[in-house]
Amino acid sequence: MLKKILIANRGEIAVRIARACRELGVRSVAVYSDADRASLHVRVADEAYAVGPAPSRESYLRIDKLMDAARRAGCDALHPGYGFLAENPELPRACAANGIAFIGPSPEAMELLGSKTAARQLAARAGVPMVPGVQDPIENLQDAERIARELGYPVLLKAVAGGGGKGMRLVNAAGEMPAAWRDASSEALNAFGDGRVYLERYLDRPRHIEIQILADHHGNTVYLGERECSVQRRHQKVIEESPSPFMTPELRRSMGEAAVRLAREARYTNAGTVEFLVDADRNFYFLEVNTRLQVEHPVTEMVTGLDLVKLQIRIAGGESLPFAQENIVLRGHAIECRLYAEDPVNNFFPSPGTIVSYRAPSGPGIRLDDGVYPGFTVPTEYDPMLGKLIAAGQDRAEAVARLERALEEFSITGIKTNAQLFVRILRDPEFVRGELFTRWLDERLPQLIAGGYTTEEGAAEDAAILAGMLHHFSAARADHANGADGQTQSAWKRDARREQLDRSPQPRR
Amino acid sequence: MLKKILIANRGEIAVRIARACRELGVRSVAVYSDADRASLHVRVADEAYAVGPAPSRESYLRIDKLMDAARRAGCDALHPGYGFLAENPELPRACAANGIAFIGPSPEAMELLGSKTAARQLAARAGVPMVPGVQDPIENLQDAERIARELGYPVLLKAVAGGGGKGMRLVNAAGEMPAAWRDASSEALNAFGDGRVYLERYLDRPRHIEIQILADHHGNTVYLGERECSVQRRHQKVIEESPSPFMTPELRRSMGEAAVRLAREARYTNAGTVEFLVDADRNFYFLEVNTRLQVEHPVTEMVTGLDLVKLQIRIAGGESLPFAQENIVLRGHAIECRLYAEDPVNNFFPSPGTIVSYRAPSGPGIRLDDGVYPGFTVPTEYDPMLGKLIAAGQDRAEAVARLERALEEFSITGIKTNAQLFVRILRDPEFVRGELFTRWLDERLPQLIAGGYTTEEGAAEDAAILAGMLHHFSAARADHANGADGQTQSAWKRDARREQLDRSPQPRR
Amino acid sequence: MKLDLRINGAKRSVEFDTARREVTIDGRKMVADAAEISSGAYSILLDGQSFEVSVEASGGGLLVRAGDREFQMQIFDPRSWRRGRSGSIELEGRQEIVAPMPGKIVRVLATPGEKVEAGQGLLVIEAMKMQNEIRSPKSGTLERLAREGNTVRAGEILAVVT
Amino acid sequence: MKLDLRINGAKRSVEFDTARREVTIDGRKMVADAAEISSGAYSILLDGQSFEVSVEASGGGLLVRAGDREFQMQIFDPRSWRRGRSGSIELEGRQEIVAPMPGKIVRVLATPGEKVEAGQGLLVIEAMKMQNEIRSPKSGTLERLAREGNTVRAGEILAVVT
Repeated sequence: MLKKILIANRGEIAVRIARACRELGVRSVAVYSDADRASLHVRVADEAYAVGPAPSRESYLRIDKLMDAARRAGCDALHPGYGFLAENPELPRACAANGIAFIGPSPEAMELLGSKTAARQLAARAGVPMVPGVQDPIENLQDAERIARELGYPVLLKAVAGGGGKGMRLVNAAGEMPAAWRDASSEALNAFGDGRVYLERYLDRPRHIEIQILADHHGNTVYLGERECSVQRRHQKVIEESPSPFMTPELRRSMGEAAVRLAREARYTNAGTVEFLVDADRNFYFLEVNTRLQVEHPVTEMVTGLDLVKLQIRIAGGESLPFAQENIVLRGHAIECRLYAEDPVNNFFPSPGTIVSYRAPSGPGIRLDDGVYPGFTVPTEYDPMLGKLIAAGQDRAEAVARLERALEEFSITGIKTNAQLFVRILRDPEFVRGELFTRWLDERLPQLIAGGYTTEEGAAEDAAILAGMLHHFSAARADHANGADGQTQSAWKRDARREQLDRSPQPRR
Repeated sequence: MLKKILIANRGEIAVRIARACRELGVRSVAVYSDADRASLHVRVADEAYAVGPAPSRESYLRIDKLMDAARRAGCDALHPGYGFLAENPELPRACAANGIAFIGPSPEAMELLGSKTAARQLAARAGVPMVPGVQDPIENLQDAERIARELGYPVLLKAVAGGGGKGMRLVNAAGEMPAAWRDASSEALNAFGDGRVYLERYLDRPRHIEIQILADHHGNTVYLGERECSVQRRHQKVIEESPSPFMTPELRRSMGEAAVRLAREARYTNAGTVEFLVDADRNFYFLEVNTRLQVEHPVTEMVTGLDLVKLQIRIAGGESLPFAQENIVLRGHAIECRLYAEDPVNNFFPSPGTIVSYRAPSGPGIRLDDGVYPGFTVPTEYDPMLGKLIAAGQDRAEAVARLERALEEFSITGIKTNAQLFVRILRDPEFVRGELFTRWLDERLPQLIAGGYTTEEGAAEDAAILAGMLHHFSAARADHANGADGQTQSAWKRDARREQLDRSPQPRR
Repeated sequence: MKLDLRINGAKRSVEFDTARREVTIDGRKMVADAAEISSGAYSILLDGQSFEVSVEASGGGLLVRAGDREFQMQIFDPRSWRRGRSGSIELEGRQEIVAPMPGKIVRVLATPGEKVEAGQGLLVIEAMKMQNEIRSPKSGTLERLAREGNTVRAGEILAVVT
Repeated sequence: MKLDLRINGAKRSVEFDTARREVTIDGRKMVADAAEISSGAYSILLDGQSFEVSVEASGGGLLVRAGDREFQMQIFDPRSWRRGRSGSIELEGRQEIVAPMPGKIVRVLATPGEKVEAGQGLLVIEAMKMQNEIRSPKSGTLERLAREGNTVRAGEILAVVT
């Protein structure tokens, strides 16, 4: 077993990894930028070291500083989390040079699968179906126009180095190509320092369904069922569930086996995800491989009963997978939503700031993987994700009902969040029927934002009037805010007393 | 499906029931005493009605007031939770008289099983083994002494109307009988208004293992595995787990089938628990039936994947059980601890008061069923249970590691709790090996309280010194408490600034 | 006690009798009870219905949230003048648009002095690696506008429309 | 800055250099950093080790908790006198025992004037349906004792031992 793990990340995923370490009896070491000194991941880790100023480029993205911290703390392993350096092969290379186990695949496998064109060649060798398109970066606009004509519009321009929808453009017709080419290339250059793009046929209303795989260093590779991540906003997943409401046992087996073939072909080790698009006829097409733990890994954990982070640590420590494919049993249904500090009503404007009060939901079937706490100031420098709320149930209906219930319990003041939007999505009839595709939310969003209130207006207004009045008149409020006694009392009673005082002929203060 | 449920309880179990209602789309109606206006169960319910002053006898125990509230709100069902009136047959009788479905067994079954002697007669008819003893209340001390002589000491005196260890006395030898008889009778009279007691042989180091059953109104009765509740303090369960570390598949089947026979014999419906003592040779002896939902029901929910409260509601609504015995699959391991506002170091003195800050643990495998929140004042009038922390994992070791991790994350200020004591229990070598019996904790407690620190003293002292010093010198603290800006800053930096000010030749304020 | 208020633009007349725990809104009488849970958070019972309501000051009035409903509320309280509290009802007139968070003005889309429509984009601010368009809250004349390239703090005025 | 303190009875000499983020306790120098998480709650880093520490005032000193360790701390701060803060070190002498919660005195186990031992039961208080024995915190003379049958409020003096 590994003994001490440097967690090269921040926020909820760093907390998640520290929890796994704690449960395994492995020491956890956090790193933090100047903006993150009071972050939860620093507080829950056994040790913590500063790695530089707030901007990621000067802290979390600095391999040299991470190696320094790992050496200082005497770590024998490093977990990259997701994002930041998680898919940069230089990180496992630096780990190897410093004698530190990297909790993830080899730099070679990462490099191979990180390049979309190399990954497609690999998929072809492994007999994994792909969306028709080219495998090589396209040289110039003229080539792009020619290839698109051959494939037939609509087509999708995608960054070779890409991920998360950056550097991706849908091109509906030839006339849109020049602008799309320019935008995709420059966005890719900005985001990844690599402006190269390639082209695929665009599928109508496809689903995004991905397969979680695990591979040890002893030749064992398994798949842990699928996750449906079709609810996306601008190519960013916002809700993920397992199993997919569209899945059949046959399709799961075909997709799972294709993913395992691909992983074996790449000599892949540790946890990874093979992403597919699935069309209405249940044909599936290879999309890409994420060579790391995914944000949405908890839904797989809840249906399999496994702990993926602990398994990652065991695999990196050289252990064999403690189960075979036939031992993996999926039970029930799990669904996750990503909670962000943002304002959906105001064009998803980020809403950093200080969390004044925070009520975490819990109870049957609920799991919250968060990285914040009351009094914490969400920094402006990073992705504004607060955490993930996950619900499991006997079936999809129960999991969804529980997530909705938990979202209603979730209460946060001081910053705005997207929690209420999820309630509306979960109540949408198309969502309830599982009729999803990757652009579903983008198309549905205006309706969901404008309408879809879940609280009856009249009754809510009456309650708002009463609370507003009491707040307005509350003479004791200032004292209360000082936390002098903390005793919760009936505001109504207190007001009654105040009114009595008002009526009596005493001099006013 | 039932439409509107009156929850005749308070605290965490009322919150638990309201959550089930919310997930089913059933309206929930809370009741509250004057001490509970700001309690969480009132806030999470759809409706809430006052039922009287703080003392339970004038509020939660008043059947007439509960019926009033149910009528006013238009409820078609009532859930009693546990405690209060949950095992009083007058409550289902009143419900029947008012045309309200009672979510629990019939008053006849409750009465039958509520009397220990009638329950033992029933168990005999159902062929369920029992601890040798008498079935009828004992008339007087002389009879008790004679029967005890016949059975052989040690013996156990138990209240006929009892439960929860009240009115129970261990008698090691004849000389102890007069005092024990007096104490047991008077305690039973005080607690239940019924001073009658009976006698059984006392088993050496038995385990408490209980079987959860479910029975619908269509003749289907199933058992949902067992719960081991051997970790008790003065006959009160404090830790419960499922499966029992002592269980074998054969023993589970025998005990489960015995419990189902007993339930059928009593024409039992809804959820119930058949409690057994199990000796070192895996002989099991009927103890009693709890004719209601148990505090520890979540561990069964986590290993079966079922929601017992929802199933209770469905059964009371006339639905058939949606599964048969062979469909019930136990997966993994779950363990629960009961969090109390009490001070284990100071003889478990209750510690009511206002919760200043509260950090609820979460993450993989963790469930918190609580009834409190920051700012809430734990009332002095009721049982000081704050809630239950439950952990599930692939096996016992993982569940225990997760519970320990969650207990370390759990942080509450303003009141004292027993959370740290649980960490010590979970790390105890005997506990880890599962070598448990009902008096284990009572015997082990002095050692656990005196020693068993989990934090290294020297390092903790250094950290304490630094924090204490900063707190002492913190000039900005008063401003901070006012919540003026809420910005968390490095206390160290702030102190550096203050020190600078001190050094400069400015006049002091 | 009796008073008038405006909630989401509509006028309401409210009477409350704390002794009898009754509130009357536009003639509808209800049994009412309120408990303050924490600063600005209330548990409200109205004819038995349970609500969680949060209240915060916002633009001279109150922003009140109940469930997923949001209400802007102004109270006309004759006594509030005595206390020097604001009961202002300025919903129209001069509008200041402030930066909701620290960021950088990456593009301006209008010119001071220009007539602008409600909803028209005025400038683009970049924060947390995302670009966001700031729109005019009303039709009128753009009086002031932040400069392209400037860094702004939260609360800083970005534009004024009159 | 340099000062002396007493923690769980032991004297410690502490020096801290905020500019260099160093603290020296009884000659051991450590790299230190602290962040206040909320009022009385601190995140402490000492040579990289992360601690969560809570601090509250208690009997003229401070009650400090780190992990499952509890420390009673008194700081001898010459400047505290200027500020009027208490740096008292009274650990012995007259001890007042106050009711930790509201309850009823159901039994008295000693008589005022009597010599009592540390740990000896003085009275039994019933609260939350549980009876709890209150013991003497020191050996000495019992000066005052609450009366049987009386109802007491939290913080009310139950007994005085000198």
